[in-house]
Amino acid sequence: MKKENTPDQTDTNNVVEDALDENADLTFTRRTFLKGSVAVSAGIAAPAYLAGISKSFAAASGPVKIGHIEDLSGNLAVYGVQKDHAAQLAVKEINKGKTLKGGPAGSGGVGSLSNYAVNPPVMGNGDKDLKFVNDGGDLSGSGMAFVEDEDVLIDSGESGILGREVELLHPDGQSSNNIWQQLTRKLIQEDKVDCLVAGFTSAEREAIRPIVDQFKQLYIYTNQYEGGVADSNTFCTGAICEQQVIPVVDYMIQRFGPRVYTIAADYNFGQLTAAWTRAFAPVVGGEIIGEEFVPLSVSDFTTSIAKIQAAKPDWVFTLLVGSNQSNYYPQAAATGLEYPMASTVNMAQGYEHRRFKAPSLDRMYNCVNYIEEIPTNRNRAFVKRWYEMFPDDPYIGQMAQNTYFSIHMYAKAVRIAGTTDQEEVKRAFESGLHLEAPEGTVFMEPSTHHCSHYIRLATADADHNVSFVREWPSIQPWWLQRLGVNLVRHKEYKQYIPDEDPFFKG
Amino acid sequence: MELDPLALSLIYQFGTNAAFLFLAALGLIVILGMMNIINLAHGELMMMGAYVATIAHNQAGLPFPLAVVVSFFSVALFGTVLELLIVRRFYGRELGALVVTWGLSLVLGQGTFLVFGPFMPAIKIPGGSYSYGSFSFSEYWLVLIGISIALVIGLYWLYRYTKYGLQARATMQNAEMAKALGVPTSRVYTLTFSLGAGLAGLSGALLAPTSTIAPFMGQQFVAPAFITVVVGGAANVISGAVGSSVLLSAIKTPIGMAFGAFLGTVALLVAALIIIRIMPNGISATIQKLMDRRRAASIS
Amino acid sequence: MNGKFALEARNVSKHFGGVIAASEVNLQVSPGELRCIIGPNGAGKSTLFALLCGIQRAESGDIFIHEHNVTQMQPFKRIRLGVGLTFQTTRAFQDLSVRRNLAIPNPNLAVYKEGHQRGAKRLQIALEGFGLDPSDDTRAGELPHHKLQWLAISMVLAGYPDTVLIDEPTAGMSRDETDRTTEVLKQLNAHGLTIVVVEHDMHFVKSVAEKVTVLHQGRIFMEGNVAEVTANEDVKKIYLGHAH
Amino acid sequence: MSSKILSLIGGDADVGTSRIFWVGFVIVVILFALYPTQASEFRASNVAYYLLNIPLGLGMALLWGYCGVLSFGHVAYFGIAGYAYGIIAGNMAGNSFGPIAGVLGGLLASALVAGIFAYFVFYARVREWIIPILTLVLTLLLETFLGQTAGYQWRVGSVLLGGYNGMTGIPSFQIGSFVFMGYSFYYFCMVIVLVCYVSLRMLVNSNFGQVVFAIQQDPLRTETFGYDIRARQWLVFVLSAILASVSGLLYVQWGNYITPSQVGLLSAALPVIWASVGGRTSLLAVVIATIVLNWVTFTLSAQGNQYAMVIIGSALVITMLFFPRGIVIMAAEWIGRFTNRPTKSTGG
Repeated sequence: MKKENTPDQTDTNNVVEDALDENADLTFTRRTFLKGSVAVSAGIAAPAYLAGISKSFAAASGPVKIGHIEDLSGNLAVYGVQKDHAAQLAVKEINKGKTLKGGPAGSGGVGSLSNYAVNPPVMGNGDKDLKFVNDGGDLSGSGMAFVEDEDVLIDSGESGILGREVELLHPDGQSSNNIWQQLTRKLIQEDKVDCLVAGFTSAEREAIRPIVDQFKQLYIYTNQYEGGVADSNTFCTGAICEQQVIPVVDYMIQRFGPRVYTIAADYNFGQLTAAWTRAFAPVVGGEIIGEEFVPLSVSDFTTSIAKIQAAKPDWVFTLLVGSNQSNYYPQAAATGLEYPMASTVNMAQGYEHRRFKAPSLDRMYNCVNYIEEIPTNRNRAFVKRWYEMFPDDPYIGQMAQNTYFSIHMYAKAVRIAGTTDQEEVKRAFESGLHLEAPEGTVFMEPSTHHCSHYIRLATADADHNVSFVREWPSIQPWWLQRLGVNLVRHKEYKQYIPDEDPFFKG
Repeated sequence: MELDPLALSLIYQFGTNAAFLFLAALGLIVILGMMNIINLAHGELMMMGAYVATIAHNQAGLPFPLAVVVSFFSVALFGTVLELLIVRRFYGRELGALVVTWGLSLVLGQGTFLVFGPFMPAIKIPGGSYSYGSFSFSEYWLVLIGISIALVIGLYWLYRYTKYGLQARATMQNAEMAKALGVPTSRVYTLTFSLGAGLAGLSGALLAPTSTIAPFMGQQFVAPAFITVVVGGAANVISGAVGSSVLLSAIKTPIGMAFGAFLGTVALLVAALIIIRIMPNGISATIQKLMDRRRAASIS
Repeated sequence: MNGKFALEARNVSKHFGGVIAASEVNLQVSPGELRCIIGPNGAGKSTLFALLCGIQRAESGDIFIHEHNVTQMQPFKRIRLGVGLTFQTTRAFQDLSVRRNLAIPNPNLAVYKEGHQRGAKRLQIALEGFGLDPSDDTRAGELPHHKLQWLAISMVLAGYPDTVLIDEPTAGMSRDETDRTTEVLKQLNAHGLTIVVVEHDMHFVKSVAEKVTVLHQGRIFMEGNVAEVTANEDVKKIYLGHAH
Repeated sequence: MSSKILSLIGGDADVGTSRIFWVGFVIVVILFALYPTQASEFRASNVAYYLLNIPLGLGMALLWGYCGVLSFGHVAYFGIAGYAYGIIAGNMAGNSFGPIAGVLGGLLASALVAGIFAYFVFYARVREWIIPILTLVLTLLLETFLGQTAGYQWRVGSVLLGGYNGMTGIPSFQIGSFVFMGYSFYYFCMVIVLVCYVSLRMLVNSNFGQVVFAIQQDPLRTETFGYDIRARQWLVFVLSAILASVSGLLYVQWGNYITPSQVGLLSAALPVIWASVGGRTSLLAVVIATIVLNWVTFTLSAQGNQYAMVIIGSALVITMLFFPRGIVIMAAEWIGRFTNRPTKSTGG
């Protein structure tokens, strides 16, 4: 069978037709797996240079192993179980011969696929006149990458990846960093996973990243986070500060006024996101009139609420994390605090708008790359698939969607690489992959290993109905680029923090 | 007289902080003070109270005050079972009790997670708010402050004037002697434990509308509750709980207002360490000593 | 070590809440004396011991051990001045063997150090008198009550003190055992050990002591030799609970 | 002299005094020494993790089991030593004495904090049950402080404290140019654990250890034998804090990483659990329990078993109910009935 390896020989149409038969038995699957190697490019003319990447298959056999660590017990299990289910769903789909639309778009990003050249949001050129946020991009025009394809889950033409079944190894991190480290070593050294998808908190990511780097393991971190990881082995598929903070701050200042009060969780994520706010609010005409950092253990917000009242802001930026801190919302509502609120974490993660009684989150604005309520057909189809598999789940959060598309993206990268060899797959990831995720189009930006996202500004009304006030179809992860990070050329293994950017000193 | 809004807000914050600490510590201090059992599953008992109240209110449709009462009795019943099956084997083995209740807390927390999932829909906070100047105050918190005071009076009455109270105090002072005098000490212990558990459930239910209803929500109460209890001491349950929650709130409120939540929290912890250095047996023991001294002075 | 008194309390007072445990107590014990302290329950006998050893701090008054003012001194320092103490409830270390128990007060039990011959001799008297084996590996908790009591007394002697305070040594013992205890204490006293005993048992008191102190309601009610005290009508009343 | 040492090691203050026991002990040590030859580097490193927790457990046994003082916050010293090592060795990166200086600095920092804290606790004569809560408060205070140290203002020399994300890139231990990693780190841990165990066994069999045990049984009685019990409690507390720091130092060398959650509520409970399940009055029992419980936790979580916490919690409750002195101790006594002749005096 190995002689069939060259992708050119594949009859893609056949593959698609064959794979449509969902009842295809195993022998059939084996027969067609080789053909499926480039099914990914069905419908997309792969640029010629990719041929160099698509090498012949490694003689690997047995299942493709995806290691997935999340917290299934303990304090963080709330989010971990969601992500674990997302991974199960994605793996099931891949094994059933499904894939998300998309493919290599080249280093230019999604815009290069469209008939119109779309300007990605402009980033700073050194001076402080930075205007990133426009009214939401140009959604008109046919053939654009931004057109919301309705049916994005298509047949991959093979069962599994490269015809090999995908096996999900998903141990329980128990919300303990030590267990995370042990499990990472186990998955890498003993189970020899082809890809590691893991990490809720930044602490968990930082706990395992040294191990990942020691073994040059391909690692996908799917959480929304504070940004700055520049690591040749790590691909970050969650949204980061420049994609969430700046649009929402800009909108809120225009809409409600310049006086901002930030209340943030007193740890890395909260502090760094607050630093972003501090740096960029003045650029769009805002002013931080108060800032408070709250330890994660705090659950009684009486004093913090009084401090906000004393400061009289136009709106409050709430960067509160974890279940203790979400107590802020009902407490603030009960005290009669009626300022508009903005956030980058709440609602889309812990579905506070479903749990808390209205109107606790009235006039809450949140910039998200995913939220279950996104009113597109592709998302409705995704939500439907999810609840068919997990009917008892309470909510599909932002990170769960990230995990879901990341695993599909991995499958795509392997098909491009034609092998599960990790260095090759990393290069495939760096080929400028785009994918039609439930949120919209995502693009893996090669030089920084971060994704551009379809960002929406969601808001809850007095009855906690979610609506979307603005959309930015593609916001690039530009901050690391601004710092000169180019992982394609220079290997790096660190996390930058805003202190390293002179802009944040001002 | 026109009251400065900031001053009024500080008084309100002081009251809510004290009520929070008092409610968080109440069940713990009853069990600890009367029975010398350090109950590390205290947070989980509060969590159970919150769950019972949520289910009774949201799903069974009971009015909230009734749901709180239901929580009190359900958790008290659970406490009785716990006492009969497990806790009673640990009297006089304080550290053993500490470890066994820690084990219980793990089982209860993760068990709730497996049965009820990550979150419960919250209870709407009853009541509205008042505003004064630029500040506003939650009616519900004002009610909680009132309930805290009523609980103090109720407990005082319970221990002072009821048969149970008399027996409990006798047992606490000298269990052997009380037994010899015909006090059914074992029943007193069971009752005390279920009272403590019930009060934890009651506090959990009362605080439920102000917090996230989740399996591990109990953890947020553990540290404040223990600090309050340690500072209060076990010489007298009521004066300990009241004295310590008032004192700690008086330290935490102004510092939190002036320097933010982080230093407010740090101030609380540091104050606890210093108070323990000055009053090794807690505020209640100091109050007791002062009263004794006065009595001694009046005798001689 | 040749002070006028081995042990002295001057005007010592102590209250617990409203209860007077010691009031203006004056007590002098000369070296080599065997003194009995008697009194009804709650008379303050055990408190007096606790005050002498520093387990309780006196509210007023002073305490001297061999003319050292120890009023502000912590218990262990007072013990190091040559005092030993047993408690009313038998207190040996139940989980340790007899050998280990005897080693706690004096780790180098086997070594008869210079200057410690007297102490070692006394310990030997006690061990032989009580029939205890210093290399016995039996757990103390397994000993019968009277042996445990004897072990507790021997442990005190193992610290080589010159003054011992013994709280109710014969409580719960049979007549034979009491006699044996009496005998050993007398022998020890004959070897120069100053002994202060709290005891209820008048038979015991009569057979060991020359001088008796009667405590009542925290005060020294009477002091005198055995005959005087036993003859006193007021003392009898105290014991019967009439006098105030 | 050497017979004196042997009698100290073999004394009856810990389970296992028979010849059969010591033969078994030597066999187990040899098996542990041979393990890396049969196992992958990953497995060796995993077992090294179980081993490196043992000093922390031993410190708990010494403090709680032998001295009767329960600390619920010994992980604070674990954390202080780890952070101090990270700061010192990180700043001296490239210098081969860095790690040694880091170890010394870590031990010193822990001992200092433990000394001051224990002075507060023991000389204030606080009640016994308050000590665990005070220690817990201390460790929570440390966690809260470390959690908010993200950002450059918390840079010590060239090392960032790193806030809740933790301190990364902590250098491995090295002597001269030899770096302890993988298999060599396994042996490094094993030797340290063995040294800790044997020297502690000597300590508890010594007069000092016996007096400490007496303090646990009856503090007042011990004081009336002329011992300054507070000084001894203080010393034992500091000693057990140093043992906790040994674990902390090994931990940061194992993972090259430490976070504030190492000193959090969940971590704080672990040594208490090991000590109570194994049996806190025996050093060996705690050693066994530490290894077994770590292994069970890891195995359960590797299977993605959501019941891990329920199982561990129930195990704790069952142990306390039915094996109140610890499973290992009670099993050892049961076995001892068959192997131990009525104990002859081992000397002293």
